[in-house]
Amino acid sequence: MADLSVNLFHNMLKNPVMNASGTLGYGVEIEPLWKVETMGAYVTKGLSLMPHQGNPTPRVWEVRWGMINSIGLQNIGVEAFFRDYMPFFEQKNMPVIVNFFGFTEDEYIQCAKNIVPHRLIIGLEMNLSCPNIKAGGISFGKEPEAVRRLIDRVKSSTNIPVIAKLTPEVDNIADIAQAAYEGGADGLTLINTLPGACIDTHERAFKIRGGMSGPSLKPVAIKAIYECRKRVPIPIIGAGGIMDYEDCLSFFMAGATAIQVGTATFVDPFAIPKIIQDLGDFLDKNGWDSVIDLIGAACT
Amino acid sequence: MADLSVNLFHNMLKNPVMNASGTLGYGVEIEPLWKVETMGAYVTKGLSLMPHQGNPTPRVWEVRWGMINSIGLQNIGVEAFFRDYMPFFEQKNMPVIVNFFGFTEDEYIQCAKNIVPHRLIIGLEMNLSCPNIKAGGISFGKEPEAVRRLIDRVKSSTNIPVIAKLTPEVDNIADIAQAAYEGGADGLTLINTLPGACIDTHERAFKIRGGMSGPSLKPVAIKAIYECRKRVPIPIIGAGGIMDYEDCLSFFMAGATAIQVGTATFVDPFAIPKIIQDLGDFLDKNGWDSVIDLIGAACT
Amino acid sequence: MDDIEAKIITNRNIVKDYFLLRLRLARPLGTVVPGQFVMLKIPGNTVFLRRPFSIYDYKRDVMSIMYKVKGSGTLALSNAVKGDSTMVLGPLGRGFNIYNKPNHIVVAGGIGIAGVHLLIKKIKANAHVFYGCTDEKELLLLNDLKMQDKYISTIDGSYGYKGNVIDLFRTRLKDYNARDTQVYACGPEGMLKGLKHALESHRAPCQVLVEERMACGLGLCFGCVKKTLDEKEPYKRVCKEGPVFNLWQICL
Amino acid sequence: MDDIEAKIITNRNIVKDYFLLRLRLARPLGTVVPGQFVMLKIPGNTVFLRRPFSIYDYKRDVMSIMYKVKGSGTLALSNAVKGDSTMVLGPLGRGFNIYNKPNHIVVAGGIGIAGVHLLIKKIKANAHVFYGCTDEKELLLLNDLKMQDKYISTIDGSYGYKGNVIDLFRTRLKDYNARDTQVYACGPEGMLKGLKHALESHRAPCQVLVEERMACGLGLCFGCVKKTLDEKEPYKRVCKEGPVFNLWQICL
Ligand SMILES: Cc1cc2nc3c(=O)[nH]c(=O)nc-3n(C[C@H](O)[C@H](O)[C@H](O)COP(=O)(O)OP(=O)(O)OC[C@H]3O[C@@H](n4cnc5c(N)ncnc54)[C@H](O)[C@@H]3O)c2cc1C
Ligand SMILES: Cc1cc2nc3c(=O)[nH]c(=O)nc-3n(C[C@H](O)[C@H](O)[C@H](O)COP(=O)(O)OP(=O)(O)OC[C@H]3O[C@@H](n4cnc5c(N)ncnc54)[C@H](O)[C@@H]3O)c2cc1C
Ligand SMILES: Cc1cc2nc3c(=O)[nH]c(=O)nc-3n(C[C@H](O)[C@H](O)[C@H](O)COP(=O)(O)O)c2cc1C
Ligand SMILES: Cc1cc2nc3c(=O)[nH]c(=O)nc-3n(C[C@H](O)[C@H](O)[C@H](O)COP(=O)(O)O)c2cc1C
Ligand code: FES
Ligand code: FES
Repeated sequence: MADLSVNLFHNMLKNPVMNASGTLGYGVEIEPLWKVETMGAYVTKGLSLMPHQGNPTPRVWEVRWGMINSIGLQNIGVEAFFRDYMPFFEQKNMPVIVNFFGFTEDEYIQCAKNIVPHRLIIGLEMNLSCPNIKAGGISFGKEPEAVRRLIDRVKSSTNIPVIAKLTPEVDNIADIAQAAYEGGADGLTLINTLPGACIDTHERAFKIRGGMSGPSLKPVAIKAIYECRKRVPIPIIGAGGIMDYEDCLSFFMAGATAIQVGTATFVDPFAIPKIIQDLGDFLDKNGWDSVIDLIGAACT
Repeated sequence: MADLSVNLFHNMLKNPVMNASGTLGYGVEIEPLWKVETMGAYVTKGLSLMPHQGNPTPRVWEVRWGMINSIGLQNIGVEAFFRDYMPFFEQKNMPVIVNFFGFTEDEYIQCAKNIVPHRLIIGLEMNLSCPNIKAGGISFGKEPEAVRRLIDRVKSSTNIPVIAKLTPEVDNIADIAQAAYEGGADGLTLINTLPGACIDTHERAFKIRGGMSGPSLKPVAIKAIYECRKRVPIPIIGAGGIMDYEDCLSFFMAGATAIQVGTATFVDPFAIPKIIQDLGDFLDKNGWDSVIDLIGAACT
Repeated sequence: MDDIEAKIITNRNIVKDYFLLRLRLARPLGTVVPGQFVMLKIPGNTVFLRRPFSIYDYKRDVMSIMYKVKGSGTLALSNAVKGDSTMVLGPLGRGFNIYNKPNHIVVAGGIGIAGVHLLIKKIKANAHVFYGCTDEKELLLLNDLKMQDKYISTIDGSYGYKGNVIDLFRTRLKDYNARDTQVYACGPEGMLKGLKHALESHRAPCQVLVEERMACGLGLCFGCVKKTLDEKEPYKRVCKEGPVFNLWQICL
Repeated sequence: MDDIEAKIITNRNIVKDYFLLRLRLARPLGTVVPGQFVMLKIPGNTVFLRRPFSIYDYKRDVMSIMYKVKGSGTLALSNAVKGDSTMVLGPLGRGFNIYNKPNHIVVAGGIGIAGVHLLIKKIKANAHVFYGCTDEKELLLLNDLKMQDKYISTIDGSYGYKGNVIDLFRTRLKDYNARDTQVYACGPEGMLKGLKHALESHRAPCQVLVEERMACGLGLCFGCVKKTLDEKEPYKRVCKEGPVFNLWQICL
């Protein structure tokens, strides 16, 4: 049996497959179908210092071979998460990556501070696609200097490894990756949704503006991983349009150490356990000892 | 019969449908299937001052619900185009938009100068996705100030209306649109391909890095049109993933005055004539007098 | 709850845009509460996300849904034929709570009948059904349903009361004592609003089945929310906390 | 040239990954030159772009192609069944020029036989065919072909010459006078390279059918180019200026 385990920030994960933030609820909802500990780690829904209501509906819209969401970051807040859901992961001894965001720099810092180190929390994933209300709503993740400073401040506020999750809607994602690295980021998650919009031609109205996810994103994600890996020496978690284990292979070969599956779970609720199973089978069948050997295999 | 004609830079086009640059060769190749004058205007393959060889193969790669190309701007040069192909359009009395590019600012300027005004040439479409070799290969279309200056210089070199064709790989496309407008652009084409990459997992190698086109692009294009239309008062030509007349409706309703069809022609060589036919039928069936009434119908 | 392979037995056009789809499931569904739904994969490869449909009827390994063609997904579904394969995820969500009351009133409009069909079947002896549709032809949607009392309205007046079902309901409302009555409803947003208005002073307890666009159907994405009067977390997931809500707790 | 609706008559597995697809066309194809190809829509909705295939055989409204399963497109094609609908765009490109020479040598490797099948059928009385494949079983790909002389190589030596077809060809080359000979070839890049090398001093005229990934097949996208020795515009479109090129004018 090939070895699926990967080392992330000095934690051995039993496999390199996680859910993408915001696509597996609070972790408990999927349990009637499969056990959350099937994955190497669970990534929380985006959490903030205070609870957030989120946007009115429609919040999801199908596009050709993908979807657009505009959930608006509804969440119960970081405190309630720890109170209501952390015991569930403790009981399972399940590694958790906490995805978090803020609408101001201070909210990010305060939120990071409120996440007390815990043996199961292996990383803080900063959602940098969030709009900065003090800067006119432009997202934090677009300006290298702002990214460097924000991550630097977050790093000073926590001992937990910090993962910068980048938006693809930028001039040059490697510049942002470098700024994140200079700010002290321990890893990157590439990529968040790609902003898009959709019109209902019958109603003659915009139906949704939000983030596009699903298979359409994959080429953009692969390019981002390729370019950032050349630029910075920190581990990359890949995300964007992964539907099956073959997609994973592309992400590993492009240089990802671990991957996240989002939208695929909506299409097939068993997508994640299937991917883990198929990945192991593939390695066995093709004589690979470990998934680690795949990482960066296409980058020579 | 509903009126399909639209006015673009004081030219009446018999309909608002064109090919996207680089997806209908030099205009003559499609003739065995349908007459190029079926369209409102023909957009040339990207032309440059001097002929260009283009990239080695593979130049095209299928991705889920789209494709990536890396043609590398192969073309015979602007001079040869006028000598070899302009008579064909003259004979047909067919409006032409000349798509052009350069690898330096001076190349753009010189190329624009070499395109002598001609009654059939209704616009110069500047491909701003081209890498600026003097600026380390970063594309011209990413930095507002550079866009403003380049377009300003091009405008001083020609009397033909100038259309800026923008890349979606930017922080904020409306900022670029505004810079183009300030530089004097008479119109915008939104959008060019979205950069992406693809791995062949069997060969464990990157197969192609290039521009993604096809349906995946549509939400990104619709968003771009929406945001640019709010910012600048010049006409927008929409492109990106249009496969059928319903897609066109979205583009018009988002604010496009005309649209371009690219990749769809590869999937169905009759996509363009079908779209024109279906668009007319739709207007008739739904009691619209003119396609103009659709423009911006979703932007209230 | 499970994700179950299924094959189409029949996909029958009942009237106009309405279809009845019967599926043979590879495994039984588990206990179904009226009002629960499934996420159905649309056969073929043109539709990306699954679509939610109420469980119209269910017995052992045969499940049916009744649907109306609205957009691309239901259109593609209407083209599926006998033998086509699909996947059925369910039963999902919280269905109707059937309390022991003398009067069970069911109010449904149009395709909303699909959401209360199983409920009516269960409480048939006590069911007072108010059903509104466009015209006489759509009465075919009531199919073989048995019930105690049936009140019909049609928009064009071709059968029963001429007008909408809420106006018809209003004419009868005084017959029911709020304390002895439980109202169940399913239909378009406008109908539910009208119902709320109609019951404003009467205040009978009322459960409504609401619809919202869904991505997962499992409570994972928070895409399908309905706004409620809950101050702490107003947006509740239709697929998880719903699709049946207390009429007096949601914003309409 | 036209884009023609077609229905699958048969889609038969010949041996291993090789299939023969027969299509009934809604309209006839027009004049076909051996070596020309079609852009075929893959039935089902999972494959986006069309795929290029040589016209293997053609008579009135029946056209066939022989294909090998290589990736997602040909895999999906192999799952298509009788009655499935598709579209056929063609005939495309420039086929072989058949000159009046005493010796017509055809060199083909593997699925390359599909590209020269119609050619061999046309010149059968004069065709000296060199065919290389993996093993005896693949000889089924030669099907019912009639020809003057047949020289076979198999990699595993299970039939004919053991080794590759170019080595076999070399053993015979001295029998043919360059001036009286026309060589035609179709096969993998490596085979064409070997052929060029083998003919280096002999210098018989040679036409080769080359393959390249395509998007449009019509000369619109410049995606399918082959590098040639032309200095002004080295990259020529396989779909338009090809797929048949003069061996001595292309870079291999
Ligand atoms: C819990 C639940 C139970 C349902 N039960 C049934 C049922 O038994 N029979 C039935 O015919 N329909 C039912 N629906 C509605 C059904 O899911 C939608 O009509 C269907 O998803 C539309 O898909 P489409 O691709 O055809 O439409 P789209 O092209 O996606 O949209 C077309 C139109 O349908 C509307 N629409 C899309 N999705 C929904 C949705 N989830 N809810 C309400 N409106 C929507 C859109 O606003 C749009 O106007 C139910 C919905 C929910 C949430
Ligand atoms: C003019 C022409 C005629 C052809 N005639 C035939 C024929 O008669 N029978 C036949 O089986 N095949 C023929 N081919 C090759 C056939 O088009 C490819 O095998 C097919 O497109 C592969 O598609 P896929 O989706 O299965 O593979 P993909 O998943 O796209 O790729 C799988 C593998 O196939 C290779 N490949 C993909 N496209 C091509 C291509 N166009 N040419 C060469 N290799 C390719 C890739 O490099 C890759 O290794 C022809 C190609 C051309 C250009
Ligand atoms: C419904 C939904 C909600 C999401 N919520 C978040 C979030 O809260 N924080 C975040 O960083 N990313 C969020 N994302 C982005 C995903 O984590 C992921 O980066 C993106 O969807 C691309 O992966 P996919 O194509 O596999 O879905 C969300 C995506 C979806 C579809
Ligand atoms: C093969 C190919 C070649 C292209 N060449 C050019 C070009 O020379 N100049 C340019 O501005 N855009 C070029 N484009 C971009 C298209 O004009 C268009 O903007 C893009 O493909 C999006 O539209 P689509 O999705 O309809 O194809 C090319 C696109 C393709 C697919
Ligand atoms: S549809 Fe995803 S939470 Fe309800
Ligand atoms: S495939 Fe498009 S030019 Fe040949």
